[in-house]
Amino acid sequence: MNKNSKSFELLFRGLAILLAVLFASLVLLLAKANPLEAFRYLIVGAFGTTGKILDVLVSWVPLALATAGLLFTFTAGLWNIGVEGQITLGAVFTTAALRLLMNSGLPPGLIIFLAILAGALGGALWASLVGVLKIYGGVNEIFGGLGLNFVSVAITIWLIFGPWKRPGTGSMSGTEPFPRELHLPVLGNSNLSVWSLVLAVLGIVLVYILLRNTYFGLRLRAVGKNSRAAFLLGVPTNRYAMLAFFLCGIFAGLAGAVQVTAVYYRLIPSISSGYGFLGLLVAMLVNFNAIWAALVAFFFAALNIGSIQLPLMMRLDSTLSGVIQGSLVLFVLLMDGVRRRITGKR
Amino acid sequence: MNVELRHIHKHFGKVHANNDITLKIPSGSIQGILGENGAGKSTLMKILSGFIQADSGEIELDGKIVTITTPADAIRYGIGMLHQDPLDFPPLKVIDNFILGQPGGLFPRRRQAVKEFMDLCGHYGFKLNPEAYLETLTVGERQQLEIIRLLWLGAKVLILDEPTTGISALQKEKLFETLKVLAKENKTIIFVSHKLEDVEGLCDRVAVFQRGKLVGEVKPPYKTEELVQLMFGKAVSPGCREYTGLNDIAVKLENLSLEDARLQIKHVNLEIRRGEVIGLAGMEGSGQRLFLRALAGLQRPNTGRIVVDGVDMSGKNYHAFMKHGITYVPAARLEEGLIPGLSLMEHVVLSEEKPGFFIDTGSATAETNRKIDEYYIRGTAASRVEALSGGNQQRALLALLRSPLNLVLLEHPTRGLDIESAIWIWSKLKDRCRQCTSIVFISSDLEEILQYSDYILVFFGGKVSKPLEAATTSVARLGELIGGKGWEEHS
Amino acid sequence: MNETILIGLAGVIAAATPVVFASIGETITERAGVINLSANGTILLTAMAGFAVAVNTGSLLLGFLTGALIGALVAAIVAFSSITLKQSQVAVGFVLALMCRDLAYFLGDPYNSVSGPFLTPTPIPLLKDIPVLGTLLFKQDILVYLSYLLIIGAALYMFKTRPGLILRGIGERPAAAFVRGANVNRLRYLYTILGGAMVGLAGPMYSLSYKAGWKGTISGLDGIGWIALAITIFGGWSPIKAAFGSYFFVFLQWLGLVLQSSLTNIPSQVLQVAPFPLMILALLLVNIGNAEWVERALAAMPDRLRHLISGLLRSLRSSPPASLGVPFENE
Amino acid sequence: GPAAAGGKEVVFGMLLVGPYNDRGWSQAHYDAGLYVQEKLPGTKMVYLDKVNGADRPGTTPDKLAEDLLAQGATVIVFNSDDMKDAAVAFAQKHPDIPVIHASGDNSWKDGKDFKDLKNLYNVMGKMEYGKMIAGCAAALTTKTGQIGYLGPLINDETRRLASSAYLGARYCWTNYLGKNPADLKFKVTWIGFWFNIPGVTSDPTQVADDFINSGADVVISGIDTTEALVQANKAAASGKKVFAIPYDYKTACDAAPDVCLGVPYFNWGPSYVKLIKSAQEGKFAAGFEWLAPDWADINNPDTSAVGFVKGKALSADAAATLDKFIGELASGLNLWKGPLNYQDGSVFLKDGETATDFQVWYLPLLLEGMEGQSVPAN
Ligand SMILES: Nc1ncnc2c1ncn2[C@@H]1O[C@H](COP(=O)(O)OP(=O)(O)OP(=O)(O)O)[C@@H](O)[C@H]1O
Ligand SMILES: Nc1ncnc2c1ncn2[C@@H]1O[C@H](COP(=O)(O)OP(=O)(O)OP(=O)(O)O)[C@@H](O)[C@H]1O
Ligand SMILES: [Mg+2]
Ligand SMILES: [Mg+2]
Repeated sequence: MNKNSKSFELLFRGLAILLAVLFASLVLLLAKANPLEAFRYLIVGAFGTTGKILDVLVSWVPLALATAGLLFTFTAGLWNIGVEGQITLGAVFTTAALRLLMNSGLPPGLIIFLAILAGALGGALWASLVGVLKIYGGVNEIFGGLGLNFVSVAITIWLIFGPWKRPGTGSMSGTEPFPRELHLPVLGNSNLSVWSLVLAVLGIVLVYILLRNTYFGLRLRAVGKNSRAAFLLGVPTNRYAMLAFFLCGIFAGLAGAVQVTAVYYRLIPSISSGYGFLGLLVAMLVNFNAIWAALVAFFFAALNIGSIQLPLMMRLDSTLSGVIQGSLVLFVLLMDGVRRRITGKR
Repeated sequence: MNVELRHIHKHFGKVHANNDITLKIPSGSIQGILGENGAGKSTLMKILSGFIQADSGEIELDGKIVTITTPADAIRYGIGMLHQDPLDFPPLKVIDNFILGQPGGLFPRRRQAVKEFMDLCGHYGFKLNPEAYLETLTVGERQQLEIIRLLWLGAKVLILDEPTTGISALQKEKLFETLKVLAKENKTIIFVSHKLEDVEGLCDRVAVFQRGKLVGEVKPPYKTEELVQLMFGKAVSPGCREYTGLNDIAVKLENLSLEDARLQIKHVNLEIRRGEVIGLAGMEGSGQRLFLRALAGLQRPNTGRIVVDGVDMSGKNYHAFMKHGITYVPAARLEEGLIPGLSLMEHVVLSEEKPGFFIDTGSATAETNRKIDEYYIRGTAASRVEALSGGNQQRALLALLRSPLNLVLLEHPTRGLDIESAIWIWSKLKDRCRQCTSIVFISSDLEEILQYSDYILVFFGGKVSKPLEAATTSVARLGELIGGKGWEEHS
Repeated sequence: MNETILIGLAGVIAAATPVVFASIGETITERAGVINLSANGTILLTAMAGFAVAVNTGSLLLGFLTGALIGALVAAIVAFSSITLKQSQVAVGFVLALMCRDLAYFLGDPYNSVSGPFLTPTPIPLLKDIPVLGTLLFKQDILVYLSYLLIIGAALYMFKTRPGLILRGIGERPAAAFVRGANVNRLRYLYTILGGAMVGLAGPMYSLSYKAGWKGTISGLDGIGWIALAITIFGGWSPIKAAFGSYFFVFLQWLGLVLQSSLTNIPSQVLQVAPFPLMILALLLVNIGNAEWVERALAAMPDRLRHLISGLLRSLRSSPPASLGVPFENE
Repeated sequence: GPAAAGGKEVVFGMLLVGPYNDRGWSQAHYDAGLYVQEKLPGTKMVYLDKVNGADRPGTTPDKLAEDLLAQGATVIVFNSDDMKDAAVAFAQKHPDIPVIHASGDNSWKDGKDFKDLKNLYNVMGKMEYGKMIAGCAAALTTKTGQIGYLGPLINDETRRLASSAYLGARYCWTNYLGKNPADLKFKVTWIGFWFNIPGVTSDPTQVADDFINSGADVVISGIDTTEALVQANKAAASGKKVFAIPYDYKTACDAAPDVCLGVPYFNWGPSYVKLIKSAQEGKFAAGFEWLAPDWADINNPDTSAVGFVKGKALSADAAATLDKFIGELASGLNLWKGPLNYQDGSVFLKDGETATDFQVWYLPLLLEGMEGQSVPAN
C-alpha cells in the first residue's frame, strides 16, 4: 500500500478506532464488567427505538451548533476553550429576554424568536470579550476563556439563587420554568423540537458553505495558519480573528438558547451541559469539515444518550461515554502522529 | 587538531546535501569553505559538530576515527561551532549564556566563571559586560561571546558558519584578527562563507562546494574568476546599472521621528522619486528595519509626516498604506511572507482585491498559472508554499505583488539565494521600477546595495545619513559609515 | 496578630498546598517548553486512584505514590505525542483533561463515600512555638512542609543550578541548548513527566489529606486543575510566584466566607470567582505592552508621557518561555 | 408475606439526584427502595442515579423517567426538590402512572404551589425535629458556646432546617444547662451549593475549618458532603476537642465515630412501602404528607420517617439529657412558638402564638439570635 495514499490514512483512522474500543474494553474489564454487553447497551440505548434516536437528535442539536461555531475559531487558529461560557451566556441572555418579554403581550412565537436572537447576542458578546482580551490585550484565549467560563458559571448561579430565584425556593432545578407557549414546539410525543433541528442543520450548512470556497473562509484560514503573513498580504487579521470569535459566540449562544427554549425551558446551573468541551473534541477530529463535524457530533450525542442504559442495566456509571469519546480523539491524534512519522511527513 | 572527513553523505528527502565529501584540515590552519547558497556547507559543518548525523562516512580526529552523534560528543572532542544564526539565549544574561552547557557540579561557580570570562575577553580584546542581558548586545558581540565560550570549553576546532553576514566592517576586521591569533595558537579554524572577499582575505586554503559536492580545493594566491567558476560552474555577470528614477515624487518624509524599545531615529527628511531604488545599509539593528516598517505604516512615527501621492498618511496603518500602493515584503519568507499550508493559488486569491463572496477557482487557477510562467516558479497552482524551494518562495512573493504600486519595501530581498536567483529577482524588481514603482530595500550585502540602489541611506545606532549617490560611493566608504566612522560631515 | 486569623491563614496555607504542587509542577513542565493541559483530569484521576489504593492497602504512602505515578503516566502521554509524534500539545492535553476526569468518575464509582485513611497534622517541635510563624507554618501536615521545600527547592534549582539553567535554556531556545550538549527531547520528557508527577500528587493530597475521601462528581475537585494552570501563568513561570498565586487564590476564597456575614449585600460568588478576573487582569497587565494598538497609541504621545508609560509596561512584562509549545527538531 | 396477597407484580422506578452510594440523601432513598423490595414481595426497583443537569447533560428527570417506564416501571419516585417541575410535568404527561415526589409541595392544598394532579403524591419527613435534636446535642456538648452550621444554598428549606437546629440548641442551652441564650453563638455559613465547586462555591472544608478555628466546637452539617465530620475528625486528631453532626444518612457517623455526636436522618422506607402498596393495589391517590417521627421510637425502621442516631462521641450525660428532650418533643413540646423574632428583629410569632406548617415550610428569614445571611444578596 502506498504510504501517502488516502487509504493509508484511513487505515490509521481505523486503527485508532480499534485502539479506542480496546481501551474502553480494558476500562470496562477493570470495572469488572462485560465489554460486549456494555457496548450493546450503548448502541441499543441510542438507537433501539425511534424515541431514542430522537433523543440523540435532541442532544445533537446544541452539540452540533457549538461544534459548528468552533470550526470558525479553529480555522482561525484559535483555541476557544471559552465556548462553555459562551453557551452559558447565550442561555442567560435567552432567559433574560424571555423573562422581560413574557408578559409583554407579544405573540409567543415572536418572543421565542427574539429570545433566541438575544441568546446569539449573549454568546457573541461573551466570545468577543475573549477576543478583545486576546487581540487587544494579549491575553491568550485559552486562559481568558477559561477564566470567563468560571465567571459565567458564577453569574448563572448568582442569578438562579439571587435575582431570578423562584418564589420562595432557590434550587439547583433553576429558575421558574417558562410557560408552555414559550417552549419551542416538539415533534409529536418526542422531546425533539423541529425548529431547533432546523436551526442546527442550517447552521451546519452555513458553516460548510462559508468555510469551503469563499473569500471569507480562505482569509480565515490564512489568519489561522500564519497571521503575520496574512496581515502583510492585506488581510485585516484582527478583524477576522474577532469575527471568528463573534461567529463562534453566535453559534454557542444559539446552543445555549436551544438549551433554554427546547430542553430545560429555564436557566439551570449547568446549562451548558459540557457541550462546549465536547464540541472542542469533535472539532479536533474533523479537520475543519462541517459535514464531518455533524456526523461525529451525532455519534458523540449517541454515546451520551446510550450511556444512560449503563447504570440502568449494568450498574455502571454513565461517564463511560466520556471515556470513549476522549479515547477516540486521543488515539486518533496519536495514530495521526504515528502515521506522519512513518510517512516522514512532518 | 587535525580533522579529516571521509566520504560523507547526507540526504534530506530527495536533496543530496552532501555527496561524498572528503576533506583534510591540518591543525593550526584556517580552512575556508566556499559555495553558493544551498551547496551543502552548513550541512557538513553541522555533521562535524554533531548537530545532525551523516547518512554515511567517517570522521577522523588526530588520526583516530570518532563517532559524533550529538553536539555533546563534539564538545567532548573539542569541536565547537558558531552557527549561521547565533544559537544563544537572548533573554538570559551574558554570563548565563557563557556558563550554560559547561559541565560541572550542581551549582555553577559563577564568580570563577566571571573571572575567566573577563580574562578571555581581555586576551582577545573584547569588551563584554557579563551581567548585561544578551538581547541588548549586537550580533557581533554575540559572536564574540560564542567564540570565547567555545574556547573556554576547550575547543580545538572552531567552526564559523557565515560569521560575517550580520556584522560591520569594523567588527569583521576584529574577528579576522582574532581568528588569526587563534590559528597561531594552533587551533583549527573552519570558516564557512559564500563571500569571496572574506575567504580570500583570511583563509590558508579554500574548499569549494557545489550542489552537495566538493568541486575543488584552492590555495593562495586566489584568483577570483577561478573561484567563481568553481562555485557556479560558469562565470556570472550581474548586469549593468540603470537609473530608472523619474522626477516625480512618490513619497515624501517630513521631519520623521521614530522610536522602539532599543533606539530612536530623529528628524528624517527624504523624497523618494518614482521608479527610484533606495538601499538601506547598516549593521543589523541600527534602525533600518524600524525605518522601513515606518514607511509601510507598520510602525507609527512619533512625529513628522509621511506623504504618499500628496496624501498625509501619518498615523495610518499598513492596510491604509497598502491602499495607497505601498507593500512590504519581509525577509522571513515562511514566517511572515507566505502561509504554510495554503497553495500558490490560494495565495494569489488572497493577495488580490476582488469583490464577491465565492472564489472563482477556475479563473484563480488560470491567473496563478500565468504568474507561475511569468516568474518561472517551479511548482503548480496547487503546490503548498512550504514545499517550494527557497528561491521559488522568493519568486512567489514577488509574483504576489499587486500592480500598480507606488512603493515596494523589501527586507533582504535576496538573502539565502544564490547569485543567479538574486540577479533574476533584481531584474524583475527593475522591471517594476520601469513601471514607476519605487523601491526601498534593506540588505547586509554591500555589493548588492551598491549594485542596485540609486541612493543609499546608511544607518548607525539610529542615525541616518543623507542620501548617498550609489554611483559615486564605494564599499569602503559605506563600510566606514556602517562602522560609525566619518559621520561628522553628515550631522 | 489575632490568633483566630492566624489559624485561619494557616488553614489557607494547608488548603493551597495541593495547588502549590500542581502549579509548580506545571511551571517546571512549561519551563521546559511543554504545555501539559491535562491537569484538571490528572488531579481527579489521581485523587481517585490514590484514594482507592490507600483504602485497599491501608498505606497512605502507596496512595501518594500511585498519584505521582499516574500523573507521570498522563504527562508521558503528552510528552510522547508532542515530542515524539509532534502532535499539538494543547489538543492532547485538553483531551486528556476531559478523558481522565471521566475515567476517574467511572472507575471510582465503587469508592464513592467509602471511608479511608488520611494524613493528620504533625506539628514540628520547637518550630511550632515560634510566635506567629509557628502557628502559621509549623502546625501543618507533612505535605505542607514538603511544599515549603518544593517552593524553595524548585526556585533554587531553576535559577541557581546548572541543570536549572539548562532547563530554562531548553524552554527558551532548544536548538541553542542542544548545541551546548543538552539532550533537549530527553530533558523535555524528563521535566514533563516530573512536572506531571507533581500535578499527580495534588490529587491524593486532596483525597488523602485536605479533602479526605472520594465522592465521585461531588468530590468538589472538578476545576482545581484549570485553576492551577491559570496560576502557573499568573505566576509568570516562577515557582515562588506560582506558590504566591496559589496562596492568594485560596486566601480570596477564605476571605469570601469570613466576610460572608459582614458583607451581606455582596453575592458570595463575587469573591469566589474574583481570582479569575484577577488572573485575566494580571495577564492583561503583563501582555498589553506588546499589543499593537498600545504601541501605536504610545507613539503618538508626547515624549515624556510615552517614556513613562512604556517604562511602566516594560517593567510589568513577563514573557513565557519563548519555545513554549514549539516542538524541537534538529533535522 | 402478607402484602403479597392480592397484589400484582410492581416495578417501581426511582430517580436519585446524587450517586446511589453517596451515604447521604440519595442513598437513603436507594436503601428505602431495597426496603420496599424486601417488605413487599412482588415489587422490584429500577433506578437511575446522578439525575441532575451536571451529570446527565441535555436531559431532564421527566425524560429520564421515561427510561424507567421502558424498564417496566409503573410507579415513579422523584427524590429531590430539584425535580419539582419534572415530577409535575411527568405526572401530567402520564396521568395513569403513580408519581411519588419526595420533598415537594405541589400536592399540598394549602401550599403556595398547589397543582391539582390526581397521581402526584408529595412526601417529606419533618427533619425539623431531627435538626432540633441535633441542635440540642450540639448545645449540650459545646464548651465554647459556639456552634457552626454549614449551610448549602439559601432557600426556604435550608432556612427552616438551620433555624430548627438553632431552636433545639437554644432550648437545651437555656432549659437544661440554665445558661443565658445570649451566650450561645450560632453561626450559619452558606457555601452556595449542595457541594463544593472549586472557583464557584465556597470551600466547605474551609468553612468547617474556619468554624473550628474561630472557636466553634460543634459543627452541624446541612450539605450533601461530609466535610464537617472530616474536618472535625482531623482537628480532633491533632488534639482539639471538636465535634460534628452530619446529615441525611443513618450510618453517616461511621466515617468518624470519635467526633460524631449523632446524625439526624431520613427513613423513607415506611412511607414508600405504604405508597407503593397502594399503587400495587390500585388505590393510589394524590396527597401530601409531612411526616413527624414516630415518637414512640424515633429510630424504628418500620414506622418513623425521621430519626436521630446518637453518636459515640456524645457523652453519657448529654445522651441522657437528649433523651429527655426527645421525650419532651414527643409529648408535644413545640419550639415554633412565640415570642419569636426574625433575624432582622421583626416579629415572627407573637407571645404564645405557634407557627402553622405553612409558616414553617416557607420560612422567609433566619431567626433572631442566629448569625449569618438570611437571603442571598442581590
Ligand atoms: N533540515 C533540513 N531539512 C531539509 N533540507 C535541508 C535541511 N537542511 C538543509 N537542507 C537542504 O540541504 C541543502 C544544503 O543546505 P546547507 O544549509 O548545507 O547549504 P549551505 O551551503 O549552508 O547554504 P547557505 O549558503 O544558504 O547557508 C539545501 O538544499 C537545503 O535546502
Ligand atoms: N517542506 C517541504 N516539503 C516538501 N518538499 C520540500 C520541502 N522543503 C523543501 N522541499 C523540496 O526540496 C527541494 C530543495 O529545496 P531547497 O530550498 O533546498 O532548494 P534549493 O536547491 O536551495 O533551491 P533555491 O535555490 O531555489 O533555494 C525543493 O525541490 C523543494 O521543493
Ligand atoms: Mg549555510
Ligand atoms: Mg535554498
